[in-house]
Amino acid sequence: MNLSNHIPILIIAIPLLAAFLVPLVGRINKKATGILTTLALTASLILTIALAVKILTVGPQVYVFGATSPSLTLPSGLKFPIRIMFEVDAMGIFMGLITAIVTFLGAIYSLSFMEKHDGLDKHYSLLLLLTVGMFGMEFTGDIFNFFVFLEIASIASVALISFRGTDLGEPAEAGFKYMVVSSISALIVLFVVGIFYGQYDLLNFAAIASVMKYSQLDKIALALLVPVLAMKAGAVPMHMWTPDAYSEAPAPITMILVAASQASLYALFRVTFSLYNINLNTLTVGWVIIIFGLLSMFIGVTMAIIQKDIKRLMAYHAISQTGYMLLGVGVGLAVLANPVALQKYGITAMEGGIFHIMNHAMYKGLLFLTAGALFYRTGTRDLNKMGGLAHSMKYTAIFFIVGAAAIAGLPPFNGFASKLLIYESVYRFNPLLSIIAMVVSILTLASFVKVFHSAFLGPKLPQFKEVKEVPRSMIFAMAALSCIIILFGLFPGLIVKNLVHPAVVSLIEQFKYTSIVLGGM
Amino acid sequence: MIDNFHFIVVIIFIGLGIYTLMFKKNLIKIAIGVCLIENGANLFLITLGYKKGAVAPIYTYAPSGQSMVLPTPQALTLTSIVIGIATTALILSIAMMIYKHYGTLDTDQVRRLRG
Amino acid sequence: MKKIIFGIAFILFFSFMVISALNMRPFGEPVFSEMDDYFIGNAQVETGANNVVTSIVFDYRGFDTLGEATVLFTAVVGIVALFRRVSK
Amino acid sequence: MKQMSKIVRTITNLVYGFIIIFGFYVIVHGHLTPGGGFQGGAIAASAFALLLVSYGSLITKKFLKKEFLSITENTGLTVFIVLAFLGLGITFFYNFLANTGGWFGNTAAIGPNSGDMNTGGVIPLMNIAVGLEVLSALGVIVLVMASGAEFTKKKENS
Repeated sequence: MNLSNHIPILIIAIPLLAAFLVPLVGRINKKATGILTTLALTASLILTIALAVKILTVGPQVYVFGATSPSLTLPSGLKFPIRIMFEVDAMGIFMGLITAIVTFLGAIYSLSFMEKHDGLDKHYSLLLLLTVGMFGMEFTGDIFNFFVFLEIASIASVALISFRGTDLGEPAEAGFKYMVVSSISALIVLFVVGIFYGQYDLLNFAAIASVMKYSQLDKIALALLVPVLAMKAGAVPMHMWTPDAYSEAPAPITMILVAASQASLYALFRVTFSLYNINLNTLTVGWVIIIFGLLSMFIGVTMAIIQKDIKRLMAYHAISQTGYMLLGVGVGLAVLANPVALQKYGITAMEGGIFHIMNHAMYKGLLFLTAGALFYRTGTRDLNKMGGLAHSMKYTAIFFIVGAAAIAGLPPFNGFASKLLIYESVYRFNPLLSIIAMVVSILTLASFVKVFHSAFLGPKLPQFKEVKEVPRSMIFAMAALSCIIILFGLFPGLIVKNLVHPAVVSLIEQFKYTSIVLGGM
Repeated sequence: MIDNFHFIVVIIFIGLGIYTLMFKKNLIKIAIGVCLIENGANLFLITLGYKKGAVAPIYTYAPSGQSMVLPTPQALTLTSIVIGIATTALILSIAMMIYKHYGTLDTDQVRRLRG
Repeated sequence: MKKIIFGIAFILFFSFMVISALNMRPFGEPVFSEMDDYFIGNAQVETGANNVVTSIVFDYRGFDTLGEATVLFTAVVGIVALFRRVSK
Repeated sequence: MKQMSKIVRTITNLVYGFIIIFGFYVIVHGHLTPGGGFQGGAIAASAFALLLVSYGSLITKKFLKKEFLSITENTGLTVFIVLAFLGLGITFFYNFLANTGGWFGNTAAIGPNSGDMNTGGVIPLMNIAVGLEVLSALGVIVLVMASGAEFTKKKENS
């Protein structure tokens, strides 16, 4: 038994087993649940890194469930796969790394942050299940399996968002909205599964991509999938759930929710690039995604400026930053059919967009964690009631500066690296888009300067005299994210070359994706 | 057209569900709308599996020589029905929680989160 | 205003769906059925179960079933967490 | 919920055992006849719903404990995933018992046959595990939501 072949499933199965055991353990000892969760997520993080090393050196990995060998995709005498399989390529593992880091730090942050709540075993169990759902969405190579994991992730997120709904009305309201949105999108995905199954009698992404006829039905399937997945990712015309859900969830969960909506973004890219690729009218679909991106950037940031609630403000910024990713990848998609333009600036734009996914998960996670730290000590999220907190919460203030500088795209931090890639490549595609992106960036900076001013600066307020620095586990989580942000900001070339570029290539080259499963045809 | 009548029924289900979600103001009705879409999707999958004149894909006491209907949609539908139960149960409990806090099920009044 | 936008979106969506229904293959006559023929022909040999649907649910697509059981578990945990004070 | 009339309660007493037994029949014969873990579990859980409707949630809670059901639910799921793990020598979810001659390991007669209980490999075991899980999960959902409804009604009346 060679364990190294089984890494893809172990990444998912360990948190899943832990999620089933946590309620049992919680009956014996409440404290042990948090430790068990952290251990499971640590194992998952280590395995993800090991898998990433393996994929980037050896090549994409498949894992076929229930076959006589993990890599036996086609049983003898058949042209198409019949079993469920995981198909992890450079893009999948890129998202997997984000998920692993974010959930691990979220669990550590929860150790102190959720201490006072009751029902801790349920919280940790749901956190593990959300992790499982996200990993599954990113790794799976089967479209129905994708639907199942989408449902796991959305039900777990709904339960976590409305976790405080026992005492308060707002979390329940936010949870209801998110539940309706995510069930619609999941059911439309199910309908599309039916369309594909009815036409080709296949359920595997790669196999469907290889026999795709681009008939009327396939176009309708795309027209249904793109808005639905964009809705789950929080792009603007369908963004109504995002601020509510992000602001009402507990802070560590919000950080994970950001990564969860990026898993939907990943699915959107996977569908447009790996399933349809060059044969669809890429210019039109690319422009649709670019327009989603532009609207998200602009409306997100303008709505953010007028917010009083710190987490709502950050949630609107999250929408606005999602726009950058859509813009970068949309430009790449628009020029996909044009090899010259693709080489010239298309790949760079996509590198910017994909790199921004990771950067955004890190700095937005950090910002939500600092907002959570403020809430943990002051008990309020209203910016007008805060002030002078830099005196008593020095570390939190420093972490906030790091995060705010990164989101605004200031030079030594990671936001700058990816935004620069987007600006320079998008400028060559269409200068106007690049200018809008820069304006949005400036507005973001202005907004965060305002937040910093009203929350941290000023004289010490009498009602916050008792405020201390937050406990150690919360500081650890925030410090780890800050380190990642600064490291990525200092060595962006290294990351782009080793992590992001393979991911972009694996998206663009559809043949590579299908030939992993179907063999070199 | 008449051959595809079964698919039209599916579309009517899904369309009614979407209509309910868009234009109805009651949380319970919204839950019903989600259920309608879900039933439509399940019905769609199960109609895809039908083959004319075929029997259920179970070999115990099966009539010999008969062709069998496609088994995969049945498995998929089973999965999605259970997922549907879970979704509906959660959506209804959240509606109960909202009723507990707000004292109403009208979406126009359940609006503390705005802006 | 909102109603008009919703109405247009609804009509657009509905017409999409109707087009897709009309374009679907005829009812009851699957064009391709390679995967399902494999299941019907080989399920008994490979898994030993007479019920082909069960052998798909628990063997060929067993991972989906694990996911589905997980969804049910998630919903139960979520509901119990939501009613945690009330049910005591 | 108040309890219903004596007729309903008597019929419930007569019937609910049979419903549960029928549920278990469907679970155990899942690999031979129509049905399986989910369907059987749902049938058996309908007996709980029947109890709840006829006796009301206050009385039902006395002999149907939520804690016990949660434990069986977790156990069922853990057994299920452990069965999947046991195939890990080859692959996750590998059917390691089928056609081995041991437990549930007989080879099935090909083509239409009368059915042999002792076939199917891990499928019957997984059916039982999932059946247990679904039975108790639905039971917990029904119980918890019923007691939640009790609370809401109290608030409505006050």
